[in-house]
Amino acid sequence: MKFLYFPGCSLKNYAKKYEDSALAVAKHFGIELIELKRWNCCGVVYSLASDSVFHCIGAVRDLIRAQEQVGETGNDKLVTLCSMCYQVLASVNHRLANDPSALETLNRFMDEEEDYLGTIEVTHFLTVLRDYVGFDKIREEVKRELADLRVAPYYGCMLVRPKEVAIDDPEEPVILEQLIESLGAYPIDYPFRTECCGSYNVVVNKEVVKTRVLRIISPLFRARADIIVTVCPLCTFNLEYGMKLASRQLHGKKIPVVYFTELLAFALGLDNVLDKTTLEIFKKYM
Amino acid sequence: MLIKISSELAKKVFEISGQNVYACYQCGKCSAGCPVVNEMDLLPNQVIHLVQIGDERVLNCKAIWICAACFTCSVRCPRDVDLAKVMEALRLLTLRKGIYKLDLRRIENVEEYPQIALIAATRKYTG
Amino acid sequence: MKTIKIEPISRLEGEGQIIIILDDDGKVRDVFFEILELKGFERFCIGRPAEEMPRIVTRICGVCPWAHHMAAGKAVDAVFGRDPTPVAEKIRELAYCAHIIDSHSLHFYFLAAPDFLVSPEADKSQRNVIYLYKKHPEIVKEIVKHRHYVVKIESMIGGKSIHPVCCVPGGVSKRLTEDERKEIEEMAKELIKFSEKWLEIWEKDILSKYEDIIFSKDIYYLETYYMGLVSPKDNSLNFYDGDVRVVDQKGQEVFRFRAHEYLNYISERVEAWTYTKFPYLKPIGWKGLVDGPKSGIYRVGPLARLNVCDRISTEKAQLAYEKYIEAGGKPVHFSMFAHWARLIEMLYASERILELAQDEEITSSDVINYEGALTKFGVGVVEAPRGILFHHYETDDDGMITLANMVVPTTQNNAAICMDVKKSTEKLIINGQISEGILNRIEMAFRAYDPCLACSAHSLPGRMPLVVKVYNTRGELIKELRRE
Amino acid sequence: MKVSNHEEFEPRIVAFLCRWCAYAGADLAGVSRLEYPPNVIPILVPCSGRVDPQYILLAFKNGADGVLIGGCHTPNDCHYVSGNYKALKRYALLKKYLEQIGINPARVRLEWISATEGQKFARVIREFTEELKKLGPLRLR
Amino acid sequence: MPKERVGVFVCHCGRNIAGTVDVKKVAEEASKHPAVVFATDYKYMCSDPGQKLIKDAIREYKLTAVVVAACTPSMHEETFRKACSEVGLNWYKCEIANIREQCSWVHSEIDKATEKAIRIVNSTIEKVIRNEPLTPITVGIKKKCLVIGGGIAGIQAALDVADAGFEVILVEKSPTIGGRMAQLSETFPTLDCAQCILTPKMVAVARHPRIKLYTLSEVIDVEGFVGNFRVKIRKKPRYVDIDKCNICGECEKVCPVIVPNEFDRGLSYRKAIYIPFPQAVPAAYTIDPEACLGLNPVICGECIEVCDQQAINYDDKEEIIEEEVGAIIVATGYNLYPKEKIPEYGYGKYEDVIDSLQFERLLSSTGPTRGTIVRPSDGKVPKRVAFIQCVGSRDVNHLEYCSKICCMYSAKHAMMYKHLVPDGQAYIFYIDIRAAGKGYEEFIKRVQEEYGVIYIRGRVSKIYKENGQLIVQAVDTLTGEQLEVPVDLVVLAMGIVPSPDAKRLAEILKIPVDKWGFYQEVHPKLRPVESVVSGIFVCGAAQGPKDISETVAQASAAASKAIALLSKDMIYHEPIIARVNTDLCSGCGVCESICPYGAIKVINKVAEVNEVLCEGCGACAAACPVGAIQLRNFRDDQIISMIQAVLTR
Amino acid sequence: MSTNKIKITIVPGAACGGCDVSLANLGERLLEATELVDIVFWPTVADFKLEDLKNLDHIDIGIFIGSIRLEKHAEAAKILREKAKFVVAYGTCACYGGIFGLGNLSTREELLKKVYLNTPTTENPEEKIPGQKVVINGVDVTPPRLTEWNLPLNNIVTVDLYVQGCPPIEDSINHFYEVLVSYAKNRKPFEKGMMIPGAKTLCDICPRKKPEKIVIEKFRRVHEGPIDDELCFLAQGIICLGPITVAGCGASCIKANMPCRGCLGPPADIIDRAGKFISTIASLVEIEREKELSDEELMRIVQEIVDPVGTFHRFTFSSGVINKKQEDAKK
Repeated sequence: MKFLYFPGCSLKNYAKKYEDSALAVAKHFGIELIELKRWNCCGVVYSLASDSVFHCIGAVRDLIRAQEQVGETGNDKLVTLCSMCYQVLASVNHRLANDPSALETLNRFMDEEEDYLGTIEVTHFLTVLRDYVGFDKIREEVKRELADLRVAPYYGCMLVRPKEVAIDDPEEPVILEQLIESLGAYPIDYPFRTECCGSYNVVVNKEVVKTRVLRIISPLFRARADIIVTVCPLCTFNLEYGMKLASRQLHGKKIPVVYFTELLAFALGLDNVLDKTTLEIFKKYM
Repeated sequence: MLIKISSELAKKVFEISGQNVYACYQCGKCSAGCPVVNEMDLLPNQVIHLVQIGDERVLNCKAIWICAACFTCSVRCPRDVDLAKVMEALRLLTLRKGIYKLDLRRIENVEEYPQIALIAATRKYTG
Repeated sequence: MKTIKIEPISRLEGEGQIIIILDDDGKVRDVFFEILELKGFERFCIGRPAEEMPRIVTRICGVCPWAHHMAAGKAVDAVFGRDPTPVAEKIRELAYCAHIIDSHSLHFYFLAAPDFLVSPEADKSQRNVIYLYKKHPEIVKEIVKHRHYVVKIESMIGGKSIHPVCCVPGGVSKRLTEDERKEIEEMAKELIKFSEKWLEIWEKDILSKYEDIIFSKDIYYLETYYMGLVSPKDNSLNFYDGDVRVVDQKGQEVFRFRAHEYLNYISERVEAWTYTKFPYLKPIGWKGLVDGPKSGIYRVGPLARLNVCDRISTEKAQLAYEKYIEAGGKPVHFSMFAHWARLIEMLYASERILELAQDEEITSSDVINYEGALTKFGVGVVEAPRGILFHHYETDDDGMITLANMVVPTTQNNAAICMDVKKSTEKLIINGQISEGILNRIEMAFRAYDPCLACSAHSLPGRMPLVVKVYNTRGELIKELRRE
Repeated sequence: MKVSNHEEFEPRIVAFLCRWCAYAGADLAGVSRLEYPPNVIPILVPCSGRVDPQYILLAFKNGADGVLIGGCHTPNDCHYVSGNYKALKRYALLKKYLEQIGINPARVRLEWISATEGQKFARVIREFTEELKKLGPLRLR
Repeated sequence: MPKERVGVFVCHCGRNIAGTVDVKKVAEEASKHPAVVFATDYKYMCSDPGQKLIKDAIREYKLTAVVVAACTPSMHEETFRKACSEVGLNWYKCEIANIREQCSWVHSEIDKATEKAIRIVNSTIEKVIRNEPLTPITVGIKKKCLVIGGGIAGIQAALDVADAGFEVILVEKSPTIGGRMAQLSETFPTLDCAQCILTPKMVAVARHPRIKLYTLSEVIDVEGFVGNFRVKIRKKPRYVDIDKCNICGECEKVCPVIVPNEFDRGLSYRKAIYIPFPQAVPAAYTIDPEACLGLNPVICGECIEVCDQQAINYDDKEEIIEEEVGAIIVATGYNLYPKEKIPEYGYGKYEDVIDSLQFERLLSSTGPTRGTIVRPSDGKVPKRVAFIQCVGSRDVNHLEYCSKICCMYSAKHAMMYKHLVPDGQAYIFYIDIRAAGKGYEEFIKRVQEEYGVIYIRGRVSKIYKENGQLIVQAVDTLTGEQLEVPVDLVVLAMGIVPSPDAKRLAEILKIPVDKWGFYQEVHPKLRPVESVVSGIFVCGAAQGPKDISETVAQASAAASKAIALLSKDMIYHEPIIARVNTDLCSGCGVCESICPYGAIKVINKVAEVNEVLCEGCGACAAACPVGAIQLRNFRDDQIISMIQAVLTR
Repeated sequence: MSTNKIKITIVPGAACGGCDVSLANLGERLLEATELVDIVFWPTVADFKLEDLKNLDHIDIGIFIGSIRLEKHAEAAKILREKAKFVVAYGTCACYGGIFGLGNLSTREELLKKVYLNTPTTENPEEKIPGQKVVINGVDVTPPRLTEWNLPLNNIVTVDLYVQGCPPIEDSINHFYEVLVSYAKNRKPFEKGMMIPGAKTLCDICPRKKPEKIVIEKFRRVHEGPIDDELCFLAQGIICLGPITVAGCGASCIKANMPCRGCLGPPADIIDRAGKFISTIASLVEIEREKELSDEELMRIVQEIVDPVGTFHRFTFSSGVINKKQEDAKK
């Protein structure tokens, strides 16, 4: 099974381990993620202004890149890992699907490009795992006993909102829980798994992030969470950064944060793709 | 003060966001669920109300810059007002004048942030 | 210069007239056989649903509606990418054989028979079916009875004998019941007897009597190419399906192709003086209204069919065919042999109906194949009573017609008819002297081709009143001849 | 006939108005003194479902440039349960037919106008008259 | 047809018409019509002298038809027709040409308005000369009423109709009548005990000589028309003979099967043989065939063995009962919007988030807790209770409408809670308070002032559990603060939706429902209890959310409409209906298929119109492929001549 | 021959020949009635000179076959009207314009261009189009010009009797035969304008079963899956013109399991067959689910029907209220 794959900038530096682990996991299940030959920044945040289409250009170029390469996979799917990228690409795609005039404007504007036909389907690696690998299959492949591992799934915003692009129920998503269960670990139910981490406020207003992170993780201590799994580089950064900012309030307590793909890689025994810090986190389950 | 019904402001917001703020009946569900409301000087429903009555002071509030576009309000609104889009429109009313809310040169330890955070912030706080 | 206008004629595409232009010496300079009307099917079929075509194009011709129905039916089978079920093919062929008998018999018994049976020299008021009826009511009653058999078979399958409705993409609309089958079987046996009887009459009574006309190389004789359908396996006569075969003046096969390739072989010329085009063999080319191997003009119809086929698959018809070849050689260029060919074809068709009616599968209910994908292109071909017929359709993605083209028999014989008419007039108009006999001769030239209705449907009055008007160069009427 | 000039051309509109909604809406426009162009002549019918597409063709044949059918709002305003739906469906098919025979389907208009929508009635007439002026006269050949 | 003699009367309406329309010219032009023998204008046609003018002209000129060009027909059509009929002209031979509302009042250019008026008058002349003189249709009435639904609405309607002397068939789908009201504790604003005021009425139903009660029954087919409906009722087996059962309860004791009790909305359990509640009517046990082990295959027969009365019969069979009635009252009640549809409020996953009817059961002295307030999860008395209003209601993603009664019952809930748990704290989260009813506002004020219930203005965003504690995430829009309120129990005031059977029943009855499935009344103000099908009336929450007092009032209103109908010996029906030309009709069945009233039947290849069922919409006439069915006085030939008159001049 | 015989003349317009064959079939029967009928002029075969027709002094019944597509058809029709006591429009083309009426969806010029310039077999480098003036050897051999539009007979002259059918068969022709014979026997004038065989439509004689409610949920074309041969076509979503077609054909197509395409034409009261049938068919679409569907969705389903004009007006476009393609500006 082959899919086109859009990494996005974070996956190439800050969140390199997210990509490494994901690619290894994909490969393990016989999935080839073919990185787009040329890609550019998706735009990072989806512009909510509907009077202008030009904020969509970055994303549309990436979609055209994907369109050029669909022949290599035989399907129209474009897989993302970073949930920001997912939301931007999917939202742009959704908008263009519902606003032919916007699509026309963009196609006209980008006259040196081939026209975007609107046929690319943007999807997330989690969806691929659910729909093309299957949690049962994952359960069969698990190499490590993780029964004692208490995992707090953290969705953040971008995979589950807005409704139009949500990969699962916006209020009651289950996909991460199902994945965690399939690994034999215990998913913790807590109220804030889809609540915002503070996002880009971190740059201008650290307080917001600090408060948010404190709130999000507060039930996790009592729930004895061992780790938090995330789907987004920014969430990961904010959770870790927030815990650092709030170290006084937390009395230095911390909960390690890993990408879901790292947890998967670990469960599958793909230790060689995990970096030292991560392996350190999982050490007691080895 | 004079209340401007069908305010110019609401019209501008509509133009930018496609959202009709008059659909809002001020139930407050947005404010109840907003994760960052503690940092805001106005509740989200108050932001809308100010737009409804055409009070331009709303352009100078902090709340619209705190909003992180997490869409919690948007998915729960009983009147289908996409408040995230309204917030964006209000930000753009400032940004499109060339007034930016971020100068990366002044950010301390800029190197410790991942790109995703910096670019996102740039997108939201500059034009 | 004189102009002679004869206005009766073919109704295939409407009405026709013949214009004969004599030069000042009274020699025939030019003959124009004009079709005077146009309905524009090629245009107004556009935008119609393809599956409705078999029901629409029957109206091109009310004399051979089945031919158009079948050709269209086969073309839309192809458009929808469906092969008809074997049962459907058999039912279609059965009905179609009935139609061949219907059309041929209308032509032969009501038109040709009075001519030949009563005598061409007889008073014109006697050369008609009414006179025949008075004289030999039993003969006419028998003809009427047997014609009703074929009309009945047509109606059973097609709903109506004129403008049938049974062809749907992939098959036929209705199965045949056992009762119907039995009835057809019995009727077929009668038809065989009847056909044999008339062949006998032809061979014994008519042939010898009219040798001069039938075997004349002067007038009713053209050396053209011939085109017709043959069964791919054994080159036997086939009305419903097969390969298109073209033979030359010597009877040698020159082309053989499938219906969908017809564009490579057929082109049509347009002349502004007639609404009918002039088809010719594309690879040979258009040389004007002349015969011979250099000219792409070809003939279709009974004569052509028996020239392109090598044999007939049924026993009795094969014997008759052998006699025919013996008499006329192969190929037969005598236009008048067409009447004989028709009688042989009727016998074959009757035998074929019996074969099909005795086929166990014929009453199966598997009459439509719904499988297949829209191809948007289809060409259907059948042998119409008067010759080979092509229907060509193209559609859009919804199966709505975007292109419709039909190449019809009388059109294909158009050039030959013109030449035959010219030949007969040249022979018969000497120094501008126009004898009354010319009208008969022209009429006979026509009848050989049976150009659809004009010649066949005048059975009731039994005569073909022709008027020849001779004009001088100023267009003034100088002589009028009338045969009533 | 000189009619192509837009200033001179006054389209003729026949309006079939259902008794319970559109006709009452037109009455309300009157009661509210909402002025609209006099190009429209109303014909009262019990229900938009009574309107036979033949009437519309006949109206065109007799010189109408436009035909309006006014009925009750879907889904549930129809006094006769579902006459408005009958009108809607016939209108949809008639439009396709008109297109095929070369008459601009915009010359037939179906509007749901409730008894309280005097404003809407006036607006529809104004718009329709304007639109027909742009389309020019329907000269049947 | 003798030649028509038409009189045309053009009204000035003071200056209302004459100010914009040249009325003299209109009359003059009308007089040119070959059928017109008299045309005049007058200042006020509707005045006495105006009417006299018409009457005199009818006599003097032997008029056979009259056109009055004046205001809209809805204004004075009746006036003028009456005037005409007083001098012997048929009611339908007078038509109004509306040259005021649709002409003089909306145009200002006199030329054009006059021109238009002339065309309108001409087309009206064309119509009236083709009008047939008609007389109303009469038909007899079955003096019996069917009431569907045995809640308070159905009970009240049944009693009213029966008391008026008519037979009533009351059909209820569950084993007992009583409906939702039987589940309630006290009622606002008087705090009457719901059962105390309801049970006497239930008993009255049971004892009423003119009420025939079918429980466990449903209407499966209705044919016919006003005054003459034929109804089929499916009566499901109860397996217990209601005449023999003395509700001793022995059967219940031995029954081994336990299932959730729907009457208590799952807060308690019942047996497979059970009585919904002690005061049930009919007072008899019933077997739940889904749960019972004894029915098929027979593996248990405990109850039969202990029943001294031999009231239990496993072989009880379904029956189809046919009844003929003159009127039908539909009162099928309501349901609550499922709380599972609001995931942010707990998706139905927190046991202590309950709906309002569950809370009623907790409050009820006959309820699962005998009237003590404990929470479902652990049986503890909740000390902090949040009542959340508008759940599902007023929400474009759920129910757009206001469910109307939640403000009041939430206040009542809070008050009752404070009665029972005086030291508890009640919060009511609201958007705004809708207390428009007699004594309602006072009730709310009492709840706030005397009981100290805290009203927080702001819609709740989310309910979650943190560390075992339920937290209501809300806002106080008045203080401008976000709130996280820890509570022990949450009561959701779920929106009201029609009962699930309403739609199916609507199809059987051929009455329309609105977008949400509530029965549609003919006119919300003027004909609020009538459905579009004459003879079928609607009442109660099936027609729209309403409280008990409104329901009872509406039920009585529906009953009185039914009584008024049943009291007549004959009913009169508008004669402008469809008629079939049997020479043309070939029975294609198109009219029968599309008639919204089921008024047409094809019999022996010819359509027949039931004159009483036909309401005269004319949809059949437009659809008939051959013009065989025509609407009287709106025939094709009439409308076509009108079109021609409108366009040609 | 007895002078009491009625004199019949048959004049052709634009036709396919099917009517002639059907008349010929009638002729077979007429053989037995030759004492009553004298066919003095059979235009199909006779020299179709207008003068000849003019020269006839007395015709009892003038039968016109085919539509008007040439100028001389119109002239012939007028002469026929002058000469004949009764004019009969024989066959659907004469009655309604017939299938050639679909040609009115294009102008005459478009028709000619299509046929003589734009078919795949045509080779016409000089772009010769028949109808243009042609003089060869000094002789004008221009074929007669087509009329601008195809028209039914009654657009030219008053018609006394209509014999519908393409071609007339069964009841239709039997009835005509009876009328002819009875007129020949007792010379009783027949009722003018009468349609043969009357006003009832095919539904009256249709053997198929009809459900209580005919509901069209989806339009089906005849090739789209099996057709129940006992159930009403409309109830299967297949357009059948039976309800709007006079019953004179014995439901022959329907019995062959094919829906009626309306060749006999509509009953007399129909003003515009397509307009009327649009009303009928659209009314039946999704009757049970109207309120569940949005207006747009409902309109979309109705508009899925293909080719309304070619289906509803296949044989009658020339006699429709609007019987020619219009050139109304788009937009």
